[in-house]
Amino acid sequence: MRTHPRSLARLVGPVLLIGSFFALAACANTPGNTYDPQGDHARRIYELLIPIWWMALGVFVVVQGLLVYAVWRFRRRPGSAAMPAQVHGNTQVEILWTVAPAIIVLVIAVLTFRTQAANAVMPADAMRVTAVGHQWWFEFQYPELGTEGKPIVTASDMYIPVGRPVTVVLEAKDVIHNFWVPKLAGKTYMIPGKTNYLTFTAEQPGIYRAVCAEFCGEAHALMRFRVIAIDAAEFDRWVAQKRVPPPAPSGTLTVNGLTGDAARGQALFLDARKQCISCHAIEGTNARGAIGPNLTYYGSRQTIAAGILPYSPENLGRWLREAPGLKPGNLMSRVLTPQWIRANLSDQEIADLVAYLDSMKVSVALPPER
Amino acid sequence: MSDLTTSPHTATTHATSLGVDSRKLGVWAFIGSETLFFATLITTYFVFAPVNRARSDFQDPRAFLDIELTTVLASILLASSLTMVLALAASRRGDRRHFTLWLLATVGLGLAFIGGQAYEFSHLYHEGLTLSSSLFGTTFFVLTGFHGTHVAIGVIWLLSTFFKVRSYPDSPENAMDVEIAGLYWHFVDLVWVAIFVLIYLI
Amino acid sequence: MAIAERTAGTISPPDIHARPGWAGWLSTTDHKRIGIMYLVSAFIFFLIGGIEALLMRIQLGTPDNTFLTPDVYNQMFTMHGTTMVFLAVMPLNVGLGNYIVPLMIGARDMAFPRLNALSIWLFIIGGLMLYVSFFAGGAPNVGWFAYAPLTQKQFAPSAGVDYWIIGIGLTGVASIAGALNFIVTILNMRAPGMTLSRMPLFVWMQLVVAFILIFAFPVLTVATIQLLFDRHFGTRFFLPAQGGDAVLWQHLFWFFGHPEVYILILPTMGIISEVLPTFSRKPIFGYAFVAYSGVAIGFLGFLVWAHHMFAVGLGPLANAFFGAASFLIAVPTGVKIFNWLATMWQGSLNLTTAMHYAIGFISMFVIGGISGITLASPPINVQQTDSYYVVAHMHYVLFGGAIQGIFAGVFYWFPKMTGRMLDERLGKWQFWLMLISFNLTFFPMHLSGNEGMPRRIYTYEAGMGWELWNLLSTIGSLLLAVAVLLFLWNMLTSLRRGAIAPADPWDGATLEWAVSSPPPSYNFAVVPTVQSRRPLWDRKYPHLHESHDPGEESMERLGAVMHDAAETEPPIPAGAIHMPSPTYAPLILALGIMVLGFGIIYLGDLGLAAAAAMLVGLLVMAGGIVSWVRISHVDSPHHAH
Amino acid sequence: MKGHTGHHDAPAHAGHDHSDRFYWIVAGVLAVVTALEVGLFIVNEQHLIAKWIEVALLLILSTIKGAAVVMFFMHLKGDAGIFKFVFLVPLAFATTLLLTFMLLFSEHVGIAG
Ligand code: HEA
Ligand code: HEA
Ligand code: HEC
Ligand code: CUA
Ligand SMILES: [Cu+2]
Repeated sequence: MRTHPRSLARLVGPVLLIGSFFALAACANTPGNTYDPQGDHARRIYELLIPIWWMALGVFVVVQGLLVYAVWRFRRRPGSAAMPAQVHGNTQVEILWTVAPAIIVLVIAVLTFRTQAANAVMPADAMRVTAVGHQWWFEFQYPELGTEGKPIVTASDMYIPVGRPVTVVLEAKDVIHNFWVPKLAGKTYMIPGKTNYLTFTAEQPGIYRAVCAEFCGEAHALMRFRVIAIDAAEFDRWVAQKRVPPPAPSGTLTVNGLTGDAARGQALFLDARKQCISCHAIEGTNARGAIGPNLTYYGSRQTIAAGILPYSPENLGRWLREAPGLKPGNLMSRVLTPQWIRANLSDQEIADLVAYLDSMKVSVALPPER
Repeated sequence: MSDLTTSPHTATTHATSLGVDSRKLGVWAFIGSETLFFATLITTYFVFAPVNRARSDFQDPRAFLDIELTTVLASILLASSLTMVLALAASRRGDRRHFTLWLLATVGLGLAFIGGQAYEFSHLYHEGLTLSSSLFGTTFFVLTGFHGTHVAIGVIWLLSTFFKVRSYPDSPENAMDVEIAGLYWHFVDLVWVAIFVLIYLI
Repeated sequence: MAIAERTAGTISPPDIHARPGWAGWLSTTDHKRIGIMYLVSAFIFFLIGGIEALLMRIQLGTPDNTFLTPDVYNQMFTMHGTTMVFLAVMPLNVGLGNYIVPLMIGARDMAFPRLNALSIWLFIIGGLMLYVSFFAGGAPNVGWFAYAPLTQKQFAPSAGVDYWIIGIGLTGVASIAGALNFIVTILNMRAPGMTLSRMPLFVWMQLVVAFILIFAFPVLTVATIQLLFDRHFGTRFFLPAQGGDAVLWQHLFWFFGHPEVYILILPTMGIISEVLPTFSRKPIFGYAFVAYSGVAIGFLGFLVWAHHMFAVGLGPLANAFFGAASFLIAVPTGVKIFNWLATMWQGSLNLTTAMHYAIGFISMFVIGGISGITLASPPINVQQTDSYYVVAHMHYVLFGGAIQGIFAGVFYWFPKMTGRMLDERLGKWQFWLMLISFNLTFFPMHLSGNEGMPRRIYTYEAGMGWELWNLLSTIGSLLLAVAVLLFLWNMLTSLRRGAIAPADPWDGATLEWAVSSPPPSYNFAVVPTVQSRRPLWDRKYPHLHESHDPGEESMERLGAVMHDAAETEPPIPAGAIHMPSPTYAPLILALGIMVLGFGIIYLGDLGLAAAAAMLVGLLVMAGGIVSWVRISHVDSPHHAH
Repeated sequence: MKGHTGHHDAPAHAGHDHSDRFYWIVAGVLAVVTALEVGLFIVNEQHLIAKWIEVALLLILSTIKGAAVVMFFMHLKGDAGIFKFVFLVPLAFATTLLLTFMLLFSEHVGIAG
């Protein structure tokens, strides 16, 4: 018998070691970590989680402790045929362990409702951004910031000012999507036929990873976006640039030995036979397609095709050549099938398109990735 | 009960724990389950009623539903409930003639109801109310259609009870066979009582 | 009235009722055989669901892996979830219940033996139809809760979703029929003296679950029917573009779906409430509390469905209500946990494999329950929902809870069902392997979830901090597969070479241990009369009363009631106990329904041909019904004389 | 011994042996109530009374109708308690389902949406 506490003690070491390993690892500063909140909404959730976590740990320790103790203490010893007391119950202790958990959950409930109320607030001065979920990319519209009733429209990169509340108006085009920026706020569904709202404030400049969290079909795993929080002055600069359409393209760009011409690229893009304009829009041109992402100022994108590739002219060329393989199921490839591309888009033409799309740039000082 | 030759496994034994017939208990529980089935359909109807009203392809229930026809249908089902219970009473008395009469009357009324509903549906279709014409069409036809299906199943149930009783006229289980078929039949009537008021009148 | 000591011996009289060989299984109406058919087919589905899980885990083991294509991956998790919930855990519970409940309450069969047979056939056919989809254009790929409008024809054009609807529908009808059977059996077929307050807790929980089933399933049935109509017949229930409502589907699904998770767990809580007392050699602590907390959980389970929808935007008021109701469930669940602990307290714990699993159940279920509590807090939920944290939660309660509980039940009752003991040593090895690998698989999911990993993604990019967690999960799942294979091996070898099981190998308290292992087809030659909650125990230890102190004296079982081969029943003349006859009617009826189902799936696309198939199905059904009515008349007790 | 004390010899007939005349009377009442319902509906097409009063009256009338069918035709009145349990409990669930969903979808924006 006496050896048992010792062997138990010997267990404690490794258990603590493994435990702290998990704990450390969980607190690491990884891109989607909800334990590293950078926005008020996410922070309030995190601050609610902490006390609940301690209570949960308490329940865990009590139950597992009693369980392990009971197994160890009351296990049948070899050779013993003794019959234990036949206890059928005890109303007092029943009441005790009915009331104790009830009190704990009551506390949890009160804390919960406080946080819930705080996170539901929608300040009147919040900046509104409409986010629309599409299979499989996010569109962002800034109705308050555009010109002549035309909102600023982008996709996949959501620019917001730091320190100012933002209310995201959530909509969906086709199926349900789910808007999630782990470090800034909890999720909210984007539901066709319904409008949802989510308000948060980014506390620090940064580029935040974000995803669609609700299963929405074949490429759900590849439906990502970024929230780019920049300080107010920088944000205004961004807005000012986005409000004017891109200037007429000029210049060339050499990628992998092929030199593309931006002006030629624009002509190709606007050529109905190349199909681009049936789906895409670019301000200042007669490309007004509404099926795919708005490509205005595409050259300043962080990523391509909802986050599957970092933006670079090389990768853009890859996307135009191999979209079906890069993002299985993507709706552009319904028309731009591999055969279609082989027949209709020469490498030179792709280089021209890349040069054109890359030529449209806005200048913003980018914050660090967080 | 200790008698080895009794068979406490079958549903119709006398010595059940609650002193009630097992099949009857089963049917009542089934009816309980069916209550939730129809409640869900009715709920859907009500969830969509205001949406239907707010849409441009709005179809007004009042413009389509014909209160006279429906009253006839409701009366048919209510009457069939009466004939059903009379058939049961006759069966319990061992009065075969009246049993046959009332049960077949019930079947006939059930068929009349189905016929009336078929007429109503085709009429509505011609007036432009279809499964896909509006939310009203969608919810209305699925709800009443499933009720109609239940009436049809009820008719089959009644008929099979009728033939079973005819084939084995001396079986002591006959009254119970009739009773449980009747319970189901009354339930289907009951659902119509609800549909009648909730969909046609309100 | 006879007393319980007179039980059937180990040498059971030849099974005079069954047909030999395969025919015997296809035409059986014996609740024990049907129970075994449930268990075997559900276990096979469990293996299939497990293989699907392994494929997913292999795909997720490393970032940017290309082992599965996205579409196949999506089919895998849909089929995995559907299989595990509808075709594995539910029927495993039904199978145990089917076998054990009539024995526990001293009945000779279920109330409706033919309906019972219909249930098993509908279940098997429903499961098979779900899997036929793989060969009919692709399995469903919309997730096990099939959110609208992704399930509409426009977004999911293959017939997979239709097979899902029909498959779920058939198993649903099977479940409702089974539940009605349990309700009537438990309420109406108890042995004399077996009052509700003397019923074993396993029976109690099966009763509660049967009620949950008949209340919850019709809602799912209606929702799936509406979906079918949307897909094929032009309605627009869940089509937002035409005024339909995607959120309505969620409400309807979860109104069913949340009670469903208690359908999965309550029977296994019943198992735990049998296993713990037996191996603690004590009565259950707080019988009434344990029973009524089960009822409370079942009831509250209907009030919390929208906690799966906190991110849907129902508004703070609704969220607060559903959150609070969910918290409340911790109270009755806690009552159960603490009563189990108290049952073990000061007992004499016999740490058999079944007991290992029961203890493992408590330990793991509590972890899952606690993560459930964080999920039930709406603000926290919106961070955790749709992430791997939820996947962790559900596997702790479903695998750590339900599956471990079922394993406890299998180790406990296997000797009763087969007459052979399982290998205890191997069982314990396998338990430890399973416990460790289970935690290795699912614990890291809490962390990857909180680090932002969404669920249902077929791939993820490197650098998100999820690599290690996923690798550990994958390794864990492979070890888990070894544990499952060991269990399979244990069962298969024990069936042939296991030690012969006596009638009462565990010194049990309830009536199933009073008959031979396996029991004769009629269960009890003489239906016992029950005087207490522990009918068998009290007969074995008539001098034991509450004041007995632990360790004071050793108690011997009363020799007179040892149920060994020595004591056999008076020979029973063939045909003396009238049991329901074997019949193919339920099978025929089920096959007819299957044909009808195929017809429905293709009615929208093929029109006439499908309608013809439906007609054939109806005719076959009619044939089944006619022979059903015939045999039930022949079988009626009045007819027998 | 809850259940077993209550063994009836003929459980099927417990406490509901009504005469045919009685059933005719019930049916007559049902007919009258139905006539009232339809009458109310037709008369109030002129909007004589407020809509909500009409609805309330209609609901009351049809509850009477339904109750009569259940109590007398289905003999639930006076029958064993368990039958009431397995029917009325789901009925309560069903009513709750209907009411909660109507609340959740009211105005089609959800509670405090
Ligand atoms: C067996 C199945 C089972 C069981 C028993 C439970 C039990 C519980 N579940 Fe779980 N749940 C699932 C299966 C189950 N769940 C599944 C499959 C899903 C995912 C579905 C999907 O999306 O695919 C899910 C998802 C799920 C969600 C939605 C997550 C999301 O998608 O956003 C929520 C939210 O509230 C939740 C909550 C709970 C709660 C509060 C309990 C409670 O019943 C737990 C109660 C138990 C305890 C709390 C432990 C014991 C108690 C004590 C020791 C007393 C003291 C304790 C305290 C004071 C806290 N569950
Ligand atoms: C009772 C229910 C249950 C059970 C037991 C399991 C068991 C397992 N589950 Fe699953 N799971 C669900 C219910 C369940 N699951 C549900 C409801 C979902 C949600 C689905 C959805 O999102 O729609 C889900 C989702 C789910 C996911 C998330 C997928 C995603 O979101 O992308 C993952 C990922 O790892 C997973 C893994 C596992 C693993 C590794 C096991 C293991 O425990 C499996 C162990 C079993 C084996 C390993 C089998 C061993 C068999 C063999 C080795 C074959 C032998 C062969 C022969 C003899 C021929 N499950
Ligand atoms: C059938 C409609 C369609 C056509 C035609 C089409 N696209 Fe697209 N395009 C899309 C869609 C949809 C996406 C979003 C794909 C995704 O991320 O899932 C997309 C994405 C893109 C992207 C990446 C956008 C981003 O946000 O990163 C670029 C660049 C692009 N298309 C360029 C083109 C060019 C150039 C052409 C003509 C040669 C073209 N597209 C033709 C529909 C189309
Ligand atoms: Cu959009 Cu997932
Ligand atoms: Cu739930």
